Amino acid sequence: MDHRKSCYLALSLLIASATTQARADGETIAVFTKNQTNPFFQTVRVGADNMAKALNAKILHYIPTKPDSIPEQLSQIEDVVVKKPSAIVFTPVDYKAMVPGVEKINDAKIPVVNITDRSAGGKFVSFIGADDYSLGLETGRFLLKTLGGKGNVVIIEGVKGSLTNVDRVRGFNDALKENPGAKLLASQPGNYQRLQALQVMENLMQSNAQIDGVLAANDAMAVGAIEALDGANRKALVIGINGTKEAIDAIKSGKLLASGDYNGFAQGCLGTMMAIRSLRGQPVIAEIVLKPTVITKDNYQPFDVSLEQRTCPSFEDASKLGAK
Amino acid sequence: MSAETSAATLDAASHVPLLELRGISKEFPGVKALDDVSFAIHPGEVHMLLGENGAGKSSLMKVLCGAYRADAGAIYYKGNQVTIGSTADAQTLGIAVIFQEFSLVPFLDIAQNMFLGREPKGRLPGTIDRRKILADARHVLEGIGFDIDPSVIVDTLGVAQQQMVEIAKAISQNARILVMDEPTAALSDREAELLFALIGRLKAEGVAIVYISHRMAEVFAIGDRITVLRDGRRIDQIRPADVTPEQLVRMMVGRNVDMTYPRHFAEQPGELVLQVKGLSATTGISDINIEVRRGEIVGLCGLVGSGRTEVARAIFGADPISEGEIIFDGKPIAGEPDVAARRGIALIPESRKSEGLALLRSVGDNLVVAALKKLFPSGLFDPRSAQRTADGLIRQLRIATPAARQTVGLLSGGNQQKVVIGKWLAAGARLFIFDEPTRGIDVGAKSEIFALIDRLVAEGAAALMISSEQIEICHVCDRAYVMREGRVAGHLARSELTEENIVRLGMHDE
Amino acid sequence: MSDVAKPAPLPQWSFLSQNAAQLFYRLLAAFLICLVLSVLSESFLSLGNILNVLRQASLTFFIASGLTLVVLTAGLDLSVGANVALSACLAGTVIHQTGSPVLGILTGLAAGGTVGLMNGVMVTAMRIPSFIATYGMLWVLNGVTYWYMAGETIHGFPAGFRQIGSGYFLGLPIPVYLLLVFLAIGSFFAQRTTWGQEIYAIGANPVAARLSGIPVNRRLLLVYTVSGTMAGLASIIFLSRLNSAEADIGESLTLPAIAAVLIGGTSLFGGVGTIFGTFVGSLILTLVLNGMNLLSINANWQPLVTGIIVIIAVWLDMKTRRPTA
Amino acid sequence: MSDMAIVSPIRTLQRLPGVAIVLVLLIALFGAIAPGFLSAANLSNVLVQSTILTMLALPMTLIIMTEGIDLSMGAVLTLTSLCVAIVSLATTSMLLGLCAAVLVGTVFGLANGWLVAIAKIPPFVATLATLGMAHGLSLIVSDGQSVVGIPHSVRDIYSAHLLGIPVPILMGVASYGVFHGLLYHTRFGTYVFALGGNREALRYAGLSPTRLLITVYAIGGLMAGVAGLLMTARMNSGHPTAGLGLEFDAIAAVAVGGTSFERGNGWLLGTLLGVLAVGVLRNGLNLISLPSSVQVASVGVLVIAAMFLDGLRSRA
Repeated sequence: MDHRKSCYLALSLLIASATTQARADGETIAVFTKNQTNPFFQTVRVGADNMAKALNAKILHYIPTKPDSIPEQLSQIEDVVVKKPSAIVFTPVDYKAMVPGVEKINDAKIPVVNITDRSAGGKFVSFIGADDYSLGLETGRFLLKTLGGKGNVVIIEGVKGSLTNVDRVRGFNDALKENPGAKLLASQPGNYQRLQALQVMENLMQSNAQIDGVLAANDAMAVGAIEALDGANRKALVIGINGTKEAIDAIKSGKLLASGDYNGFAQGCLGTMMAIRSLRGQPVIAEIVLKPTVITKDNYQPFDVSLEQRTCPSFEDASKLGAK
Repeated sequence: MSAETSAATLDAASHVPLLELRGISKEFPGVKALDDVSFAIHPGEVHMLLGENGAGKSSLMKVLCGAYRADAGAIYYKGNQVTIGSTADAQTLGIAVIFQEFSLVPFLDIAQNMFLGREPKGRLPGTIDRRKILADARHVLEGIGFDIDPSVIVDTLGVAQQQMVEIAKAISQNARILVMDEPTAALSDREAELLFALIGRLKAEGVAIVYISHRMAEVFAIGDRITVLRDGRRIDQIRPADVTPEQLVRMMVGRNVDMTYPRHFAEQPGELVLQVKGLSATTGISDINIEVRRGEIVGLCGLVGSGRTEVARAIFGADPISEGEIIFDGKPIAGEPDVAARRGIALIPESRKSEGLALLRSVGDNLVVAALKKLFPSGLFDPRSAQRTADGLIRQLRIATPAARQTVGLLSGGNQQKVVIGKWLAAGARLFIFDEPTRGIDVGAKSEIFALIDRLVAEGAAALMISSEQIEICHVCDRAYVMREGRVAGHLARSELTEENIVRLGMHDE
Repeated sequence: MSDVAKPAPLPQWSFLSQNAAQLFYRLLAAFLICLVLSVLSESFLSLGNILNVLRQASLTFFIASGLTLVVLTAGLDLSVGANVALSACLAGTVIHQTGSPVLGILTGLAAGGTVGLMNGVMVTAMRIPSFIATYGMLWVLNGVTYWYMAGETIHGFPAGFRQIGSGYFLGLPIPVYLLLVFLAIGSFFAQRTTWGQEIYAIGANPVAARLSGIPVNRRLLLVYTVSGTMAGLASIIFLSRLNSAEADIGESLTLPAIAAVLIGGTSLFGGVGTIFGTFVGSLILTLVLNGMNLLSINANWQPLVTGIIVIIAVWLDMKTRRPTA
Repeated sequence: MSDMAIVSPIRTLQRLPGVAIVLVLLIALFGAIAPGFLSAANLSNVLVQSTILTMLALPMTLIIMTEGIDLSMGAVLTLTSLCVAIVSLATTSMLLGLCAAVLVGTVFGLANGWLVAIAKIPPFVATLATLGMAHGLSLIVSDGQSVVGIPHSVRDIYSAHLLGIPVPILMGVASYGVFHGLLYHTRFGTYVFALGGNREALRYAGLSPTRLLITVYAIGGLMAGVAGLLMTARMNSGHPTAGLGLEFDAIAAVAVGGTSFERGNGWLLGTLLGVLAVGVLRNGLNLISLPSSVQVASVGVLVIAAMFLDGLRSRA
């Protein structure tokens, strides 16, 4: 946020910021994320930065200039392999298409930790991620429980074919199966986009007089759906996934019922931690799948702090967070 | 050679017409472009084709070169009936056409242009034998006395050079029949002389030439036979010796036309309107000093490329000036064309279609475009009022259009030119700069345009007129400046205004 | 060339640069789509849904109407989407910082207009083809927005501000009023002002326009600035409607806006087209998406269907175009 | 300017500045400040990364020379890339996959050509529409999913070396060679200049501009097909959005390389330099680890700067 404030004062700092890279004497960790636009990946990056600071390492961020561009992330991998960072923390823009990239990293013998989306191939020091299926299932269950196990529900899907979307929607559907009293009216894609979700919701409200619950595959779409409901003066319970700041605010004000915590901050922290630990010859945890937490009006307080103020979990915490 | 003997050789040759069109008709929706036209072409003869715009010359040419198919009639080649269904057929028969609008590709070199579609094959399939194409091109260029490297990109050539390339291209096809559409339109007199010499050589080799022209002088200088077309019909076929220019014009127009363009010369020139002092520009003109007074038509002549158009553009603000001063109505003027237009200067550009009109818009739209500020000072546009203004101009200028909403591109050249002049009338211009106002306009329309210019200056406007046709300058102008190589080479008062003087001052090697 | 003066059918209207037949076909197309949808889906014809369609069309229309002016001058503005994103983020920040929606709105409009002006400068003073200049601008804007937002979302605005995008007045959504107002202003500007006429003249033949005393460069600057400002306006509607902004909101807006202009019958060669046509184009595009939602058609078909509609619309244009010389 | 008799080599030199100066400056800059930039491995990276774009930008140059444009190329590349994946998955044959991709690409190219040359729809609109269709088909055939598990013969193309040189570089060089020969040494190339420069001239020469124009667009589709193979090899999978937007990169490279949108004034080598300039810029910025947002903006600045330089020179 302070980044933005400074900008509000002087837009011309653009070039200056280019030269203010944090310097550290320790290892160089290259962190790959999918895009610069989705708030979730910002939480990942801040987590990684925090952990690196604590462990005295240096972070370099690699983000495709076109959001989620496969060829660009592949090019970035090729460029980074030349640069030979000490280790890599890697979120594939596509879990299948990036496999050749991971293999390139493996060939260069650079240790790599996989976070967020589980890559379909390649060798990793560790995997840190959340369980999209359980997130979908748990948030879905929470919504249906609040509805009393019945009512009309719609699903707003993310980008078709993306790993997160497939699992989250599967979770939603399984939660619906457990509650035969609830009826699924429609399942339409909003491509993880706010505006599209809003328009999809507006259109769905036209063909469905009564909608009681909305299961959105991410927070931006959930908030878009809420705006659509507000615009039409209709009420429905809405849940999202990711636990972004925006979602926390909406939960606080009672607009959003709940959000599944995807915990990008912890993913960034732990990914970086595992990378550095492996470089330093310390034991690492091969796989951490963060347990799903449903953030609701009752438990949002710990999440309602700015990213910079959050602290990374310790290694001991990490083993408790969901080691298998 | 006496008139009788030349007629005798003509008659002897005419026993074997190389190509003969008989009873050709061609109809377009609503218009009969060609109506029962017969036309014979003999080897070693220059056959002049005359007619106003719209008389059917271009259609006839297109039938000849295979671009159009006649609806009725037959074509005979050396006495045998043939069909010319495509340009390829025409080429096989040895027919080559030099179009008025160039058929050159700007970013290919001269050799590639000359042999477009007929490139010598290289070793690999589809490739071009570069060495051979250059040698062939050089050979042809030498043959017509054009000294230039065939690997020069055409885009870098001037108009006259492009015309020569166009001719070389036609010659390179070993044409037995060469069709030329106003080939001298873009050439200076000296370049035209070279062309005529070339035509003489081709004639001697037995090439038949069909020559379309608007210039009377050429008809009598090089023509062996004249065919006059009017409204798609053949009016007459005649030898130059048997006819006077006035008679020819009457045949073309169908009525008597005064070719002397009478002027009402003012007794006393009015006050100074335009004063150009020491004007130079990066476009190649330097130290230009010109004055124009109310009630005058001042000629600006010289060879093509001597800087006439550049002077006009600099005065109008279309090109930036590097030195000097332009004083209009007593006050200096500088800036873009919008400044000049607001002050009351009008430019009627040389290239009507590309610079004067928005061809796809209506006559009305084009007529009011320069006058929007004057007609609607509040900035609010009123279509009905614009329509009234347009209708008024159409009546006043006798623009032949069914309505103001007709697309302007569909009008004839003369009427298009009237629209360009009309838009400046609407804008209330007081100095009119005409750049080749009669280019591509037929005889009848020419005198109308000149009458219009005369009326303008009689009513108190001033005019600066560029023309390559010295005869027009001599007839129409009060006095003239002659340009040479970007400078004013001399000034001719009314009494000195003769073609000889213009040529003398304008020649490079005086 | 001009040997044969072909008498051609006269265009219906001369001072409106698009003839009635073309407009008729376009409205007919919109009507047919409505007819088919109302048969297929009973909820289509409900008042709520019609307002819904209009409100959704408004966002596309705001961007596309400014773009129409650019296209009328034979230019193109590929940066409109990125411009919306940056303007929305700046406006959002200002509202957060100052609490004043008015300042925020002014910031959004000014930011959009400034970007448009810069596009205009590149096209006129630097003589870069508009297609390339605005493509470069698209990257620059994205870069600035990404850096400025740093992956954050700006959200939560005062209720008064939110009325602009989601409020109602006399039973109609406020964006629909704005749509009608800007449709009227835009049409008036294009058809009934001398500037509008000059823009048509520039598009039809820029050289002739300049030599007719029209200050071409100044008009082009105006056109690009207006296009940018309309993007700024769209950003305000967006912000107010979604109650939030992030860096990637512009990505999905540019191509639909261009499609709406083209479906609306504006020619990329300049000089032909109307703001009203663009409105109908936005409507057709929105109707199709709305219909696909109502009928629960797989969204994978959406680009395919949009492509087909563009082709049909332009093909119809070719069939009904005024004869050329 | 106009009175100088300029022969082609001098002409080429005169045109070098814009994009070539930018490229030389970029190489000098990154050579000085980016460690490892000038290493063989890195330069090879830049070239390999530029091949797919080169293969699109070369035919795009020809298309733009005909006063046309092909917006569908990125989407068609995506579709052909999926074709390679799907067909080679089904048949385990890389060659059949390539054939399918080339076939599909060429069909789209022909469709573009047909729409432009015969239906006379403006190229921008026609190819915008086929963009939608190709994108839609990509989503439909893949159902939005990546296609994986394709035979190794496909991916080996991307990683293989011949005479110590990566195969993609060889393919890029070969493509340039073929296009250079095609444009400057064949009849067809001559006619491409004429398509943009003076279509009437072709007609008078008894050639069919329609057929030539369709051929030019078909070549664009064909190259998208070949590039589709490389794309699939690179990802070892097919993905329904992988190549979207690449057409704009290709168009920018062509424009930056000095090809004009009017009158058939094209320069093939400039296109190659344009592609490399963008490639070098991205690679160099990755090496010196500037923030990604700066990278985004600098692509725009590069495009604008190169065009501005060109504009300055054409006015001088």
